[in-house]
Amino acid sequence: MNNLGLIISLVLIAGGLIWLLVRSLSGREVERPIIFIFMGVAVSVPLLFNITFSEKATPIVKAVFDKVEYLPEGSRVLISFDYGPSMAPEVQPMSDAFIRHCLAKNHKLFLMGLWATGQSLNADAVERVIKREFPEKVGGVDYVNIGYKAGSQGVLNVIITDFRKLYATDVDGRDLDSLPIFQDIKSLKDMDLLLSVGGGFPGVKEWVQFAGDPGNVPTAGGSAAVTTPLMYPYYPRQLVGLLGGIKGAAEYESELKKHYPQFDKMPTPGVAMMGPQTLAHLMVMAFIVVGNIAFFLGKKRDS
Amino acid sequence: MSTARRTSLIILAAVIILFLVSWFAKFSAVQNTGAPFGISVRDGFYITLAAFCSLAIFSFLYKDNPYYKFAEHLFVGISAAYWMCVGFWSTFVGNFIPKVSRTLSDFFEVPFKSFDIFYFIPLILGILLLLRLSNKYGWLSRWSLAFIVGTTAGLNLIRYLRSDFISQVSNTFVPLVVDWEGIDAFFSDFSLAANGQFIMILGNWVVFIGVFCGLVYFFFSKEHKGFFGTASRVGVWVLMITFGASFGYTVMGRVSLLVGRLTFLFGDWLGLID
Amino acid sequence: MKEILMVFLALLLAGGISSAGAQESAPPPDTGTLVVTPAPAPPAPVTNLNAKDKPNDHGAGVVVTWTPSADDVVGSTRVFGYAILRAATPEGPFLERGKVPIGEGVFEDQGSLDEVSPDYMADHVDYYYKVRVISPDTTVYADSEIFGPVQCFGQWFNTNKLPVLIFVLCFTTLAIFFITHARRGAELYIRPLAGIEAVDEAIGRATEMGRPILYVLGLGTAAEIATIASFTILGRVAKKVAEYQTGIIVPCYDPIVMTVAQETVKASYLDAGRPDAYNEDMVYFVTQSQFAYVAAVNGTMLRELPATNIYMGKFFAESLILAETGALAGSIQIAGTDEVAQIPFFVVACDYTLIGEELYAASAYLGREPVLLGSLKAQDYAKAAIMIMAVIGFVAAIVGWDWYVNLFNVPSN
Amino acid sequence: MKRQIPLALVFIFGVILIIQYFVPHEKSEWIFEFLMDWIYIIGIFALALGIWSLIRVSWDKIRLRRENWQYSVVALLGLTAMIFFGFDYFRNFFNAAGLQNFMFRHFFDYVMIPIQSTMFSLLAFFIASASYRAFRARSLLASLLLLAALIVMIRFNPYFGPLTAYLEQTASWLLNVPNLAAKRAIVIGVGLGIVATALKVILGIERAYLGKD
Repeated sequence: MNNLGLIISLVLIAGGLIWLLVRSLSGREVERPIIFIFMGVAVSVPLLFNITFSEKATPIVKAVFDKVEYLPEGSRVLISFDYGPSMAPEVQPMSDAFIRHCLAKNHKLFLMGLWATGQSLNADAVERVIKREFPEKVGGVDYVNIGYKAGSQGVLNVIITDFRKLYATDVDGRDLDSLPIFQDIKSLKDMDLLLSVGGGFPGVKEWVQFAGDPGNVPTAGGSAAVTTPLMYPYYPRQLVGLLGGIKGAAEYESELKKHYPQFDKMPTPGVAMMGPQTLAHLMVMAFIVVGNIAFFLGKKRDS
Repeated sequence: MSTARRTSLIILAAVIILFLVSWFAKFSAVQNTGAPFGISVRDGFYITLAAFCSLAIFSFLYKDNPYYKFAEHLFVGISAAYWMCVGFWSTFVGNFIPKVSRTLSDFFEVPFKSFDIFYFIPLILGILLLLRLSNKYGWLSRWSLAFIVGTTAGLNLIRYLRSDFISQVSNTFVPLVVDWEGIDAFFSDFSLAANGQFIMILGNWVVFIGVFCGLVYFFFSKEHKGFFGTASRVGVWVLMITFGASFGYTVMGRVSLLVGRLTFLFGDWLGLID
Repeated sequence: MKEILMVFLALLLAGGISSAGAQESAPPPDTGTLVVTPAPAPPAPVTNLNAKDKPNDHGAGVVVTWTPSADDVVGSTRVFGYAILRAATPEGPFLERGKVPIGEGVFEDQGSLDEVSPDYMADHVDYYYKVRVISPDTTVYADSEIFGPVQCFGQWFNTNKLPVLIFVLCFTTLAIFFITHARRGAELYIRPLAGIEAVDEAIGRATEMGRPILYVLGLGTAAEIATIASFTILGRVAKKVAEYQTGIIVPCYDPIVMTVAQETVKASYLDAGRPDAYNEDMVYFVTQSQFAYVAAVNGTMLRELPATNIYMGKFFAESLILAETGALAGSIQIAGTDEVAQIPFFVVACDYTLIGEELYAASAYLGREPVLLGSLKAQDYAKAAIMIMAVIGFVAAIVGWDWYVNLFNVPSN
Repeated sequence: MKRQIPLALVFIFGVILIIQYFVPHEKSEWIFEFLMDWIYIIGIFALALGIWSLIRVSWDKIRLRRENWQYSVVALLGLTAMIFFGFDYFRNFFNAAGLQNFMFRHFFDYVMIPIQSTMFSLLAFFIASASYRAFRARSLLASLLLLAALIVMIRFNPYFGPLTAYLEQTASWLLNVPNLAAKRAIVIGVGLGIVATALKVILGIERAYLGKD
């Protein structure tokens, strides 16, 4: 499907280019409806036929992937859901991808959240992703959801020394001490990787400042496109890597598919959202290039 | 009957048939979900209506045509009335009535607050505005205009002075040298990464020079010659680079809008994607 | 500020949840081995508690400050935050007014002036405060000594806004000086603006082609300054149009803008000595809905095929739709807006664009009245002053003259 | 009289609003809220005036059988229907009142919203045609415009391999640094222009908006 998408898009673009060039060279301006048709096709074809592009992971995204990938099996990874429903379309693909990757690597997964408005989102992820796609994984053994606690960075400040000071049970009301996954866990320092998926405050930045740095635990994450530039300064010293916006999510999803054939059928909302974007951008760029070639050739002819 | 007229009639017939087909198809689709008959008929109609309105607007891309004109005029009429109603209910009934009359408050079923004589002033000013329609007393409407213009001019004067002027000036106060750790450190971090020292310092300089030259470009009482000419030219370059970058950046958002619309057409209406 | 508020809210929520949950989450009966730990020692209380009226406000505000608990250090889990309590008498009862996270030593007790509000806080009445250090365990806390009495009241001048006042006065003086200067007949040079020079030419072109001019005032209200500047330009354009006996179409988005535009155009026709040629339908209202307005103007462009489209005022996302449709209709397009985000689209799609401040300059430039030009001169001087201040600002940022930087930090309301 | 009183009103209310900004006292807030409320209430009357203009222009078109007059009938029908349902307070025809009226909401959801978002989405097409038409390297300035746009857009191209990272960084630098500088210069200029114009309005120097008599 991916190759097909590639071929179709290339044919489209090449066809578009040639058509536009021929018209321009014969001295005629391209009529607007033709440009509109190309644009319409560029956006609707990926939508209709689910054409996607394999996103090449940028180093900052690849760094996160590699970190999760090369942790020894059974490592402890904590994912914090620091976003609300309004940001979910943009960052939820990231948390979903993180969960899939960690469980596929047989890491132990700890889920929590710092946003009051996002309380149900990690429970939803458990239902939607873990229980459906990884039925063999056992709650309390392979993964645990300890849910939301109020207090923002105050929460981090406490659990960096002791989880049990704030969390007595997981979201299902089971005593932490009764859960095998929490057997040797005292604090955040016992984690091997902290992943924060967030869209504002508190988010990735707070995880770096109040958990990753003081606890000396590798920290990475993903954030909404608006806030991503504010996180760059922490990379690479304090942040292992970062997924920025839907493009970051798409890159991670592509990388995941590349390494794990079992995810061939997994939904990739990030990649799907990038399909029309990529093609439309290529289209616009092609127009600009063709327009300029025609312009310079025309100038040559005139002179 | 001229050919053009016949063609347009054929198109009209086709559109109507397609509409009916879509209505029926949508109606069956909705009914399959177990909805009662009346609801299915209604929802099928509404989804089809929404889809045809969207298509009518898209048809403008080809050229101006009767369907676009229809949608355009319908939209104008409906939206003008919409804002009229919203204004009436939320401002007039919601904000004005509770402060002037208990009887009217009861009538409109809004909680009466307390009688406030000052709220008769906007009422009078509003009526003065309506006097525009009279040739003789039209000039009185300027009083209301003067009130609105004066109030907002005062408001804007302060608001822009503070937020667009003073705050922006203060934001420009960034050190041109950031955490200077010696020349070696400076060059060792020679990367375009946002946190590199070189790039931080370069960035601050570019901002400073950009703002400076940009402001020079906006000098009106000075001829753009010599130093002023050079600076204002640099200013225009920075402006153009920015405009280009902003333009390029916006493509993403606009494409998302189109994706949203096409998702409605392909998914909600035609059911081609989920 | 917003972040602090969010933390505050989160803490309020936490307060609600934890206090509610305190009773419920007593040891679950079915878990057998419950280790009963002795209650931990309470954390050290806060010191140096102080409270005073919040300055520069409308009243009903008290600022409480303290030195954080000795146990409030990085890595310690004994302190979870601080709760601020208030009472009307030193004896109590003390009610919680809010919580702040660890490391903080300030709390603004913001009440309401509304007498019916549960949060009502009377001015000129004594209040007493204490701060409670809370630990993760809700039953373990430490109270400070009581501070009071303290009263709150509203002020008549906000000293934080003094710099703004100074700027207002300076600028007003400068503007009045140059205006009177110009009135006395001093010659003021104003650099040419391509967009404005093009206006006359465009009107001539419209006359030759026998097609009307479309003037769009944008989406601003009549009070928006960009719209006011646009009225001045409209007045000038309409006068030319009247002289050349071309047509003008002014579709309006805002009803008040329509009213004013009618006045303006009418006055211009009067000025040009052709009041009979003025027709009320030249300036009309479309609808106050952004895209319905655009749809209608788009239609007008393709049906009337104006020779020139002039867009002056406030524009939003519709800028490119208008400008591209206008280009399709083959019209010359002149645009001007102060809406920064839309300037790129006008620059790309229009023949001439007035960028930002040029729109305001244009209204003065077209009028050619000395008083209007005088203020342009004042604007230029103000810009020069900014440049100098910015240069000093750089020095200040390096040398660390915080007072200078603070001069420009003005509260947001 | 016809001009002096309005000019005096502009001056008085302008100055009141300026002074109001510096006074934090409760009384000053009270004045502010009042004035803002008034503006909205007057706005309703203005809207009535606008609707009147719309009806008159449409009616003239229909009466004189001008070109496209049929569509003015559509506009008037839409207007009448929407006003009818929007003011159907007495629940004579449908259960809910005013803005909650069933038909009112459905007109909004199934006619206004689709047309509105479709109009908005036309931008995707226009942004393409504008790039084709306008982004030509005619001059140095045009080339800068073009180049910056291309660099920012190229991030979405997945086929640039190792170059992608650098393009991405350049793009985000362009958006963060020169963009900031230019926007700031424009905003400072605009701020000054607004302050100067507002001042001229308050002082009664700029008065084109009042018309002439």
